[in-house]
Amino acid sequence: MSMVEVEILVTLSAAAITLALFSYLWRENLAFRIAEHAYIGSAVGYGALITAEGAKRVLMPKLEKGEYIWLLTVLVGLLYLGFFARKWFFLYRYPISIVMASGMGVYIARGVKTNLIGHALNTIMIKDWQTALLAVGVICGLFYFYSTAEHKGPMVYMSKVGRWFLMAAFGAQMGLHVMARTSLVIGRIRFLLFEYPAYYLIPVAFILVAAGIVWDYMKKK
Amino acid sequence: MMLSESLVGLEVKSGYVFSTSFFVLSLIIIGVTIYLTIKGAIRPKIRRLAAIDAIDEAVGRCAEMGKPLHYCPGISGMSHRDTIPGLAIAGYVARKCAEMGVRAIFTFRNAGVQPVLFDLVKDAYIAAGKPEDFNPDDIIWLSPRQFAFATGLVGLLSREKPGASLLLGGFAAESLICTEAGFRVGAIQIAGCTNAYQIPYFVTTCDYVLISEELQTASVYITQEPEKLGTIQGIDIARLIIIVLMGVGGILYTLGIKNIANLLAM
Amino acid sequence: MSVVARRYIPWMFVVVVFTIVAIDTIAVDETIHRWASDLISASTVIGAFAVLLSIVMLSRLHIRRILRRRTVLESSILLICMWITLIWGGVRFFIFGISPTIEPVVQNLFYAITAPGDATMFSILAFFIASAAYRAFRLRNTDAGILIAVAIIAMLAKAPIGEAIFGKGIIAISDFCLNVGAKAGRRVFMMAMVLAVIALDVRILLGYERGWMGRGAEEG
Amino acid sequence: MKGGGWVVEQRKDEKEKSIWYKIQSIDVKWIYLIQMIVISYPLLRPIGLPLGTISEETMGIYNYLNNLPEGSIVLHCVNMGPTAAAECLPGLIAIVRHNVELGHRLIFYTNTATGVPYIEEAARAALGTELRDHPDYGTKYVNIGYIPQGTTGFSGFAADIFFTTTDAYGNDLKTTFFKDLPTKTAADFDFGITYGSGNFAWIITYLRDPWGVPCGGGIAAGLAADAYAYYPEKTPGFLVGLRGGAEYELLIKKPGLAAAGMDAQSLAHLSIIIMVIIGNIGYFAARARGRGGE
Repeated sequence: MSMVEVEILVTLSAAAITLALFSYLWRENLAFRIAEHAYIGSAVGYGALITAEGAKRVLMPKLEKGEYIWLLTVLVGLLYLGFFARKWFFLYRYPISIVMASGMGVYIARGVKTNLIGHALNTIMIKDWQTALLAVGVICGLFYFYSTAEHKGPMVYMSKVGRWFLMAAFGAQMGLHVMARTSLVIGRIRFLLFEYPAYYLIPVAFILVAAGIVWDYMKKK
Repeated sequence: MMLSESLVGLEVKSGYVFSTSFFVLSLIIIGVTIYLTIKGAIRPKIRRLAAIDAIDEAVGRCAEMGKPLHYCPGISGMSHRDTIPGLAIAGYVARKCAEMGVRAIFTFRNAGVQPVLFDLVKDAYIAAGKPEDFNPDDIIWLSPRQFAFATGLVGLLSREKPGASLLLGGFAAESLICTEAGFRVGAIQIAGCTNAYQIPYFVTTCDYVLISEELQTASVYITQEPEKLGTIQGIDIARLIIIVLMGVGGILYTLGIKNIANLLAM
Repeated sequence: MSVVARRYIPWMFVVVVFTIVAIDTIAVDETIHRWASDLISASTVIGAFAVLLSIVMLSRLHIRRILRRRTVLESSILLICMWITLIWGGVRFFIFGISPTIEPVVQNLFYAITAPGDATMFSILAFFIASAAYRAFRLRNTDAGILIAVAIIAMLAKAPIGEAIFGKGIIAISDFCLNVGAKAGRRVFMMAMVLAVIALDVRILLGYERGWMGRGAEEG
Repeated sequence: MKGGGWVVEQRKDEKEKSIWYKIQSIDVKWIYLIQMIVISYPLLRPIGLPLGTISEETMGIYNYLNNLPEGSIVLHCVNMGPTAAAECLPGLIAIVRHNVELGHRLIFYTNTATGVPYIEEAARAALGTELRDHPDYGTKYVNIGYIPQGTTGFSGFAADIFFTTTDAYGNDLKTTFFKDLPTKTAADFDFGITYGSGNFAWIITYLRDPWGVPCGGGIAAGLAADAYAYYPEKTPGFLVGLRGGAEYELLIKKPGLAAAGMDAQSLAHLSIIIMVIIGNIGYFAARARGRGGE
């Protein structure tokens, strides 16, 4: 197959997958199921290869330098498979403990510095009434999460004000995300409408959906 | 600086001095509260969260309707802060399901979660006295890729039509896909994560939500073990310290006294 | 022996690795830095092996489904797509040393199936946001009112049409909402999250949180 | 709310069959359909709504690039995958067009394997030919291609421009492009721009702070909050999502993909707002009626 033919096939397949996944908006159907399983399968394959490549990229330079102690990581990694043995199932805890602890350790100091103390510092630097209001919001919001006492007396009001600020954050997040997500739909629709030969599949999809709706209607009757 | 430097004999990076001291201080506070709680000197009382009661309700609803229950401990790996509370609640939910004879379907994205989840669920069935009901095929790895996982979840939910869908753990952009799929099959939905970008979607589409820290609180609440309750009490005291620091610091800052700001910036 | 191997050694690993990596971020020390970066590299390699486990489990699940004559078509499609990518890409990578990111067959499969799948599922969120907004944005109480007001203002300020209808005022209002209300809320989430993480780490380090050890609970 | 926790009331049994209840519990499929039509229509037939005021951040990056002399080196970090491309690709194309107009020299680089095709696409759109076939390739434009391992890989490249030894097409890097660079490190660059849905902070941490290169971005709207933390102290400006791209296209007077998309954006936002209003009218009407009946 020539390059052009391969490219056309890739585009056609991409358009088919796109339309089939969009068809979930109508309802769960056979085309969606097929696309879903093909997508999951190839994503698992690709993801596993990328993971393997990442691991090899870390491992190989060390082995080339003659640091054979790094083969130990392979052994520890293989302990995951101990899970299949009834007697040695607990071996999976060794690799998990290392992975988990290094992730936790990397996060904790940076998290406390930037996300806790850093934000506290930025909050108390009050310049005008807006930043003062912001500080009130942060303090009340933190009160909302105070969980070892029933909220009574002044705490009720503080946590209520805190809730308002949390609600404002939710609203803003949803409002801002509309734009980002709509851009993605625009990208997909543009692909379907203007990319050769993707647009040939649109009428096919319409016919299939129409047939499906008629089929549903007949069955109901 | 004195404290942390003299304690371990290491040079602390600039900018980390106060945060390290605060971390050490909160460790000490938590240590003390755990000790006092185990001794029985204090009894931390966690305020009730509606979502926790709703978990039992959801299992009951599934049992009544004869439908399965879906649980997802998030898409994150073992080192993520939300996964571990998510797994702790998974064990609780699995046990409840086993007791009430509800089929529980578990999904996850990160491969590293698999053995832990498998083990927890199996253990829950054994503890409930129904090891024969445990079905390993109901613990499903959907995909390592975020949106492939979401697609698989959508397909799974629309085919199995669970009576309840519990999403407690680390979630990212796919959160709304999961909850919308749950809504379309009419499942009661309880969700929770600490990702500030995704909580809005949970709040608008789910029936009960554990916001941010409440996820951790819930994972402790269901066990009612004193030492775990002690950590919650301790962290609430640390929270009060931060609140007081911010309140006093903010007032002083407006008056032109920047001592606390300088302290925090250390 | 068994309790030690099952519970205490993994727990000890957690404590040691956590301490080394955490100290590395706050302190300047050559040795600790080398250990910590080695540990992080090692955890990348170790973590990769979990995929093996899951591939076995996923294949087993779908082979069983085929054998039981349930979802034969879907399961075989999944297995074919997965194993073609894995075998072809794996042979080319491990034997010929060609990275999957430049291997033409793997790349074509990626652009034919996975990439459009990613983009489509991500974009479906736009429809879901619309329907979530329609269903949930009801003026029931003050909380909901604030949520709806801020969301609508943010939407109007972002799309050109808001300015066309309401003029520049809408941008100023939206800036106020985002800089005060939304920022405060986001900060609270960040700070509360870190506090929760501290408590969680303490529970794990002291061995109270046994969720990550699966069956740990009954072994005492 | 007593007892804490967060309950979202939305599952109410709707027994009544009045029109207002029906409006409230409309089948979500219709909402999807409305959104689909509202987004597709302007793509086929642009309406040409005005874009409004151009935001400060966009002006900032535009002015900065405009004032760079001819021959300045601009690094484009195209770190986007298929999910972010819909938002960020138009901005990339617009900025590259502007660079080409001003006679800047360009380096393309990506830290994700999925970014490679978008480099080609942007170059094709801005230069009119395939990047490698362009007569000025090697003298004015260079494509480093994909360097793995994220920021670690980038740090290697920043410390030594010949880190990868060859460009994306296998040509030796010691071409005319790099010959006259004084230090052969990232310090020789005049501007760096990162694209995509990754965080914005990385380019500040790995390019601006260590090498003193001013940096901008063309970032996904969902993550813009991260970038505002550095504005205006550490970055002259950046493009936020599709709107940023549309504004840039307007500034260089070459309306393209993003400008056409903004009509669709406007209508999509408007339709959501209208639907929320209709839903609330239904809610209040139903409630008023419910009270009347009691």
